[in-house]
Amino acid sequence: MDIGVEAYLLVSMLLFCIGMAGVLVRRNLLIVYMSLELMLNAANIALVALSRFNDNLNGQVMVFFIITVAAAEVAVGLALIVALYRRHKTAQVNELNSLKL
Amino acid sequence: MHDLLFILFSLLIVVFGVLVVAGKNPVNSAMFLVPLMICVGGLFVLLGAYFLAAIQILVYAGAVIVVFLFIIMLLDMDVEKGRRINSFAAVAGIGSSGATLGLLVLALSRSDLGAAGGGESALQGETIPLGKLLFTDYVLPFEILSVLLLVAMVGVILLSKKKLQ
Amino acid sequence: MDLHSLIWIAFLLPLAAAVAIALFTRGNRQASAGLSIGAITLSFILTAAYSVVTALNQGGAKASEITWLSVNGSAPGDALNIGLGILLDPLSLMMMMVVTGVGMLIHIYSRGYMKDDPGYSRYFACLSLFTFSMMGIVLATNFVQMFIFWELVGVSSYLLIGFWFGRPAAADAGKKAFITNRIGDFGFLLGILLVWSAFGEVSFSVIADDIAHGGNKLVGMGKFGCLPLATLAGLLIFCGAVGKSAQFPLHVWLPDAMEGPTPVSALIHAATMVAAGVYMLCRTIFIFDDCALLYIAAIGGFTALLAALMAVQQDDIKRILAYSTLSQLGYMVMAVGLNGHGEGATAAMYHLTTHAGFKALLFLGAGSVICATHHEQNIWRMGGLRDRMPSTYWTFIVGTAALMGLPPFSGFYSKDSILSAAAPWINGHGNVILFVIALIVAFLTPFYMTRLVCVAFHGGARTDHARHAKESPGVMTKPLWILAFPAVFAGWAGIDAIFADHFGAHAHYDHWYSYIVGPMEHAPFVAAMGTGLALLGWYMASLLYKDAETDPLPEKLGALGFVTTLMRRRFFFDEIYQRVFVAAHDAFASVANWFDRWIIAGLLVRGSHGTTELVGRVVRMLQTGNLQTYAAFSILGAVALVIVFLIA
Amino acid sequence: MNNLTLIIAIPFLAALGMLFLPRREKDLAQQVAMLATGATALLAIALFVKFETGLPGFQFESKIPFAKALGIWFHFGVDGVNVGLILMGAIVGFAATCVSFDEIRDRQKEFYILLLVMIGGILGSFASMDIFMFFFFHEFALVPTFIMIGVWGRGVDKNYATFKITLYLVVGSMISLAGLIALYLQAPEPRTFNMVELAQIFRDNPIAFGQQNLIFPLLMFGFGILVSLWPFHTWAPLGYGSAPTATAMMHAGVIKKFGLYGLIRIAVPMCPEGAQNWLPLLAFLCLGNILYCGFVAMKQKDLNLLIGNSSVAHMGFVFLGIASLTLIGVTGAVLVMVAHGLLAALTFGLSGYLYGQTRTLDMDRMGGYLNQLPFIGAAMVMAMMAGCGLPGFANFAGEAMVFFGAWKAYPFVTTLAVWGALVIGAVYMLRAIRNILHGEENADNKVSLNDAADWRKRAPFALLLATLLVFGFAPRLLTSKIQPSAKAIVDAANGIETRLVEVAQLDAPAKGGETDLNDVE
Amino acid sequence: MNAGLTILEIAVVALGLGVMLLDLWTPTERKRELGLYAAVVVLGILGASFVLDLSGEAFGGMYVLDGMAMFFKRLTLFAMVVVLVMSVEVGDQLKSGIAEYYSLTLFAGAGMMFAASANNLAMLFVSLELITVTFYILVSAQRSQARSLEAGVKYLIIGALSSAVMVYGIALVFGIAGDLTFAGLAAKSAAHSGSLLFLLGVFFILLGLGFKVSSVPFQLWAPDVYQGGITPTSAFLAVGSKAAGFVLMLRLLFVAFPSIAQDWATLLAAISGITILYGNLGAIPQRNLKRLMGYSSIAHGGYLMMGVAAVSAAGQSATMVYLGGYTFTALAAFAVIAIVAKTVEGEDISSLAGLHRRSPVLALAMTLALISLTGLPPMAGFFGKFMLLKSVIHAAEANTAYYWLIAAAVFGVVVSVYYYFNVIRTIFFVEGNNDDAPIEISRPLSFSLFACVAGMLVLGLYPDAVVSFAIEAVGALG
Repeated sequence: MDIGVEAYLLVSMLLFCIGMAGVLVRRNLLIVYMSLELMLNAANIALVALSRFNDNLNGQVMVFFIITVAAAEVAVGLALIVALYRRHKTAQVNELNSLKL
Repeated sequence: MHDLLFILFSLLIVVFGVLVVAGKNPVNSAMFLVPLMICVGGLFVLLGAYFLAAIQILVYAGAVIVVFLFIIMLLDMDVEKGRRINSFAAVAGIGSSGATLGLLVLALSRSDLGAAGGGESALQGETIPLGKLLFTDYVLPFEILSVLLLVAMVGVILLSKKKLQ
Repeated sequence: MDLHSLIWIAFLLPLAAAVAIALFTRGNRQASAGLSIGAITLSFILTAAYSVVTALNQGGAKASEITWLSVNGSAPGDALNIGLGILLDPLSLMMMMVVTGVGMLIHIYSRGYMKDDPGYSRYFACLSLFTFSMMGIVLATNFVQMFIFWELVGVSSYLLIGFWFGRPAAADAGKKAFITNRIGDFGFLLGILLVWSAFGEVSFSVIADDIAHGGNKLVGMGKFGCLPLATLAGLLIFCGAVGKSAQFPLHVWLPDAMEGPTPVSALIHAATMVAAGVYMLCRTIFIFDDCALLYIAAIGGFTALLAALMAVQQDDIKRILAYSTLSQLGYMVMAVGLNGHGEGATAAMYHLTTHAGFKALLFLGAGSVICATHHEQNIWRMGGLRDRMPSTYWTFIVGTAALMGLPPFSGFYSKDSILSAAAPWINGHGNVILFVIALIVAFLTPFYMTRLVCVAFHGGARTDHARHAKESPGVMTKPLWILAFPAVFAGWAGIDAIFADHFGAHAHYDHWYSYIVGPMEHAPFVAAMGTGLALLGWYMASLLYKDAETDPLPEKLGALGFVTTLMRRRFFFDEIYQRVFVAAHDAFASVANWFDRWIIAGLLVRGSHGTTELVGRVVRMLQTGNLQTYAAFSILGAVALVIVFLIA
Repeated sequence: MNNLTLIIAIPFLAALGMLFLPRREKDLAQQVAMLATGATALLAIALFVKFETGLPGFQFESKIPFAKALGIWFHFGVDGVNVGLILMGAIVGFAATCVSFDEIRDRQKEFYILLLVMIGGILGSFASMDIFMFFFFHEFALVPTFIMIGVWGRGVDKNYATFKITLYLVVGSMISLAGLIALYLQAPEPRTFNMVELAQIFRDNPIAFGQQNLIFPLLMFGFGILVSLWPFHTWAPLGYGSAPTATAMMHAGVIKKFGLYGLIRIAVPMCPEGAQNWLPLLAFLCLGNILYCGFVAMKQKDLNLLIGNSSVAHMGFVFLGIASLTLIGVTGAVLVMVAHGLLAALTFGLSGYLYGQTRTLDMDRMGGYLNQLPFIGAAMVMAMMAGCGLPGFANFAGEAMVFFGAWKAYPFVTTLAVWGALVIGAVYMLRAIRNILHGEENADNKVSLNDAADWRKRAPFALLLATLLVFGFAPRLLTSKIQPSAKAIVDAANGIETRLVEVAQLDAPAKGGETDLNDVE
Repeated sequence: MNAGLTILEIAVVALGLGVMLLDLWTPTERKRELGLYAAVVVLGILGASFVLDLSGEAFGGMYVLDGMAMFFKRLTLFAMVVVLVMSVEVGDQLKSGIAEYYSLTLFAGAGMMFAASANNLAMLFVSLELITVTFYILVSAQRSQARSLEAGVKYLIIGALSSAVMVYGIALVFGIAGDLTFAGLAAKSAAHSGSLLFLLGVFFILLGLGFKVSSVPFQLWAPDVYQGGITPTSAFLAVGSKAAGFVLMLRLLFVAFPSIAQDWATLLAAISGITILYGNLGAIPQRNLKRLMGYSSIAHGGYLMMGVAAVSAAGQSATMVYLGGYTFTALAAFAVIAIVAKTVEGEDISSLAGLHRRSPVLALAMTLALISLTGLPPMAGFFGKFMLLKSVIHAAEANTAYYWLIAAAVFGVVVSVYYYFNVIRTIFFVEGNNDDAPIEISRPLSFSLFACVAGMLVLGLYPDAVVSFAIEAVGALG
């Protein structure tokens, strides 16, 4: 069995879509946020695999940036969720619907 | 060996991914996230990206998930109230992500990436060239990231400090 | 300064007077009257002077024009040149004399008749405007100019008929007159368009020359339905005359128009406006082919008969005169239709001229009566005025005699020439049926006039107003006396010779006395018939109406009494028109209004507006407020875009 | 700054200056506006007089760049077609300013600013030799219209009317804008919006028929909506009925002529083949205006709705004149445009005056006003008579020319149009006179009215009437100016027809009969 | 390396840091003034951008400073000035730290300026993330208000989702083409334009940018976030974030993937058309001013997409010019909303009732802004729409799909008249039932308003210079 770049991509795609399903389906904001991390990680896997496939390091640099950005996003996002929870006493997506129509 | 490890990591990633998404409460999800991140790191190792593997594990497993757990504990929320999902969201969400997956796989199947990967690559132990690249060609985005991190810091303070002016 | 400048001045003077009154002398009654009367008097004098001088010089037709509109495109036929000008020939000069002469007397008469009216200045301004418009028709050099003044006559008659606009009847009558005229003008304008499209010209002289030298270009242009365009053009132009001269079927406005002040009735319905139709036919006689002329004659004859019948049973003194006018106009139109080699037109113009005089006389006389009886117009509420108003009575009798066609009054001569034109054995274009109709009318006319005179002037006074009637002042009676002269003598002046000359007809004047006895000489049978029937009518009416208190005719006719109802109710034309034409327009209007309000403005406009707004509200439903829904919609949308645009 | 640029600039400058006028000085705003529009009107008269008759080209040209890269310039000039429109617009603008004195007693400053913008805009539009600017300036009127009707308008439907008129105008403008842009894109690079150059380009290299056939209807319907072409007309009576007098005067009188001007100036000469293909439809639709709207007018109880519908009906004559594609018809159409502009302003001004006196325009509640209102009543009679095409007023000359022009191409349409002009028009106009001025006073609604007494109140009406009469008695003052310019337009529009005929003759030489058409070239 | 080219961004970032430092020594009651000083400095930087002769590439082609970049940087700088002044005005609503708000605004602005010069996918990603992450905070900055937080979370999740999608797209593009630089991609994209995976990658990146410009299908967040966020933030989102999205879109499509852009004309036209319809139709029933502006911003995103969809130099320059006009217009509208909302305590359209009496200046500014948003002369919006329409009509000669876009655009304008004029109606026709007290406007804000109105008018009445500049800038794009 020859593991090619397609296999890596397939895994990353699966992870991407699992994460997407989490974002779309789960009601808990924290889990939604974790699912978003899954999606970013899926991209990371793809980038590293393709970086190797393409024989250059630019993809890995990109992954480095993504990890950093993800960290920053997590920090801000979680702070926001905390602030929300403090006011709303909830972190449920479906209860955030005062702005609509 | 490489193949075996790949299959192992991949299976684990998918399984843990599903578990994260399907986790009963945030704590469970966060806990499943840890091995997932490690497995992703494992894949990085398999691909020869040792530096990134280290960062992956350090940042995600070490920092991000810890913060998640922190927050979960802080907020003291464990079980989702009511139904975890509603049926419409489930259908729409799973449907759309399934459709996306379908598209991606279709695209993948149509592409001819060849079988280049897996073999010996010139990129072995690439930490030093990666560092060079980061501080030469990519120094500008790197610096911008520093601003971004600063923004994140400021933002977190702004959003969570107790005292309001 | 050329001599014809005199006519320009005569032409423009009334306009100047109207403008001056409107702008400057509204407050000054005497000045207004003075301006108006002065203008028309001067016009009359200038016209007369010019006529005398040119007659001395034996001048032929003269024209003087300014360009009113001129467009010349590069495509063939894309050219329109319209002048405004004066065309001077015996026809127009005679007509000018009639218009200004009779008009002048009516102006003067109005000073007395209208003296207490608050709208005195306005009255004279309108009168001057009317005179100006009428002169424009008479002097027109081309179809469009004629149409322009045609319209102006229409509007100034509207203003005059509706002069007492506060009275609903008067206001309605003005409106009716104008709109009915407009219907005729509709045909007139179409006729002009048709003629223009054939000849590329609108000038009378150019078209007449064209026809004289190259034949009628309309003949080659095909047919509309079964009517050849040449005939159609003639009939359309005739429509204008039908409207103005109140021929059947557009005759309905004229009796109503009696709501105007009586001098106006005299002016409009005797000398000018209604005569304009006949004048126009004579002016444009070259355009009518035989077929069109036949139609014209038929319409004229029918109108003459119809109106005479209606006149028999009217009670309003002015309406009787109005129907009589209608009837006489029908006569004239019939004569034009029987033109032949100019005999018909000659007869028509001749009758027009004499009729203008004596009909004005009759109207003014009626006005005098009305004035004296405190605006009483019903003849059955008068009576015995003979003794109290001698001047009016005697002049009225003269006018009546002329209208009856009794020799040697002027009416006899002109009517005789019409009868001769209708008699097929004299005029090759004559027509037996029309001749018979003409004879019947010749009998009916004296009948209803005698009825009028008997009831209104003879017998005893039936009301207090009639009992206390006084003779009118001199300013009113003098014009009556003046008008009585032509009523008597106009037949002896050989006026028809002038027209005959113009139309190229043969005039039967061999001796100096043939002016007086001409009719008996060249067509004694016709003359005798006419005279005999006139006498018969007079006799029967005077038998019937002597000392009558109510109209005995319905009883006398017995089983045929319903005929009198028909006559009295004017054969229900107003009602029919009301039901058919007015109602049709009204129905169209209602449908259009409904459609406008409910279909276009409602269904389509409000509908599309509502639909858009509804779609807006539906679109907004996507905005559920749930961020996962947003995310799902976004992803689904993206997938859809990919499937549609990237894969398909 | 030449005479023409001053005409356009003065209203805008006055509006700008008025922004800084103190709010307390209520009447000052009107005086400034009167001064500005008066100066504009005088300059327009001077322009009209100084205009050299008989020359086909543009005079008084001036240009300032707007966006050179796209070939857009502030480019003004007058030729025979628009010189009359500018005169008419300036006079109506002055009259509209005058009549507003009594009516607008609140927020004068804003009102006159908007009015001046409206006037300046439409004059700029007429004077523009640049297609973009032509459109650009026209749109200046849109927002003022909206605000003026909304704030100073009247009637229960005011709100609906404001939106309806605005939306219709935007629909029309957008469609015509699309058409104009499409037209502009047909020219080769470097492109220009200069209408003279474009006309030249399209004469030398006609647009492909397929494109013309697409562009022309865009322009025809776009402009048509702006001119209330049937069946897109319902905004007009409603909007005018609700508008303050000055707005109705400007809009019905002047601004509406934009679309017609555009058809004559741009659509017909630049898309001749498209025009040949589509104008028969326009000729048919114009009956909708003339007959249908005439019928609708007959049914109206409200004077403003009657006038509004009649104004829509009159547009039909212009459409017919344009559709005829003859010099007579087009010249007549321009004449009708000028005449109707003056007339519409006059009638709306008078009805505004009447409304100011009676506070109602319901004709069932009026009657016998002529006694109390000799001047206004007389003016109204004259206006109504002009409205039903009485000779002596400029309308007659124009309409008659339209009939002459259209007769050969569309005899049946013309027949019905003549009926509409002579009979239907007379029916509703006389009905208005009968109900308002004639007859007895309405017993339920006795009012005491004040006639226009001083010169200030009479001047606008007298001015409009005088202009109508001058052009009615001497239409040549206008037609001799219009003719050379219109000739170029008509020839451009018919050029293709000539060519087609020639081709047909080449194809079938046996048919030698109709050689007359060869003279055209 | 030529790092000096980034002087403008460096200055802005330094200013942000400086504000944060100054905050430490500034007494609480005077902290609001910091924003004014910052605005003045930004104005100075804006001025400097005209004085300094900056152009060229830096960081190995990572950063490019051409006419288009400069154009957008100036727009951003101007927007920052107005936003800062606005936030000074509404400062009392920002209880959690006004100085931080200022500096975050500056950082976000810096991100936009970097984005304007991005010439590499990494750079694109990083600068976009700088903007997005900063906006997470800016949107929820008014954290005493529940709706601000709600808006923040919505922006966060949808933004993160779109980032993830975009990142995945970058991964795919990189994987197929093996390059992150736009120049490199340009060379290779034609060869890969048949690869579905590559196309999906490009499409995913486009989706990420679509989120920024609130175009279909990532448009649904906009109304909620505009409504929930504090007014200066909404303004900055509407103007700056959209501008950054469009400059990146232009560069990406026309520098990196020119051949794909050609193929995608119909797709882009569809996105544009649907966005226009969605924004305009959705705006009809709105009563909340800021929500209305949210929908309107979607609609304008659609209009701006028209220029992109035209796939021509004319279209690109039209987008630029339109964006310039939109910047002035939206800023003016939001500034008026900010002031009015402050005095009347409400963001409903009815809060504008009687504005013409309370403040004729605001009424005039708002009316002009609404006219410009509608796209009527003589305002900037008209000229922009004209150029857009022109480019699309030109394109329609080759591709009939554009006719639908034209129809949608025309329909959109008509619909927009309906709801924008409803606001004008409220300003002028409806008498407010609240007091008629005149509204005070601070000098800096009136200056900003004046600048915005002047900008709208200049672009509408004398756009010669801007048009030439835009055409030249687009010409350099290749």
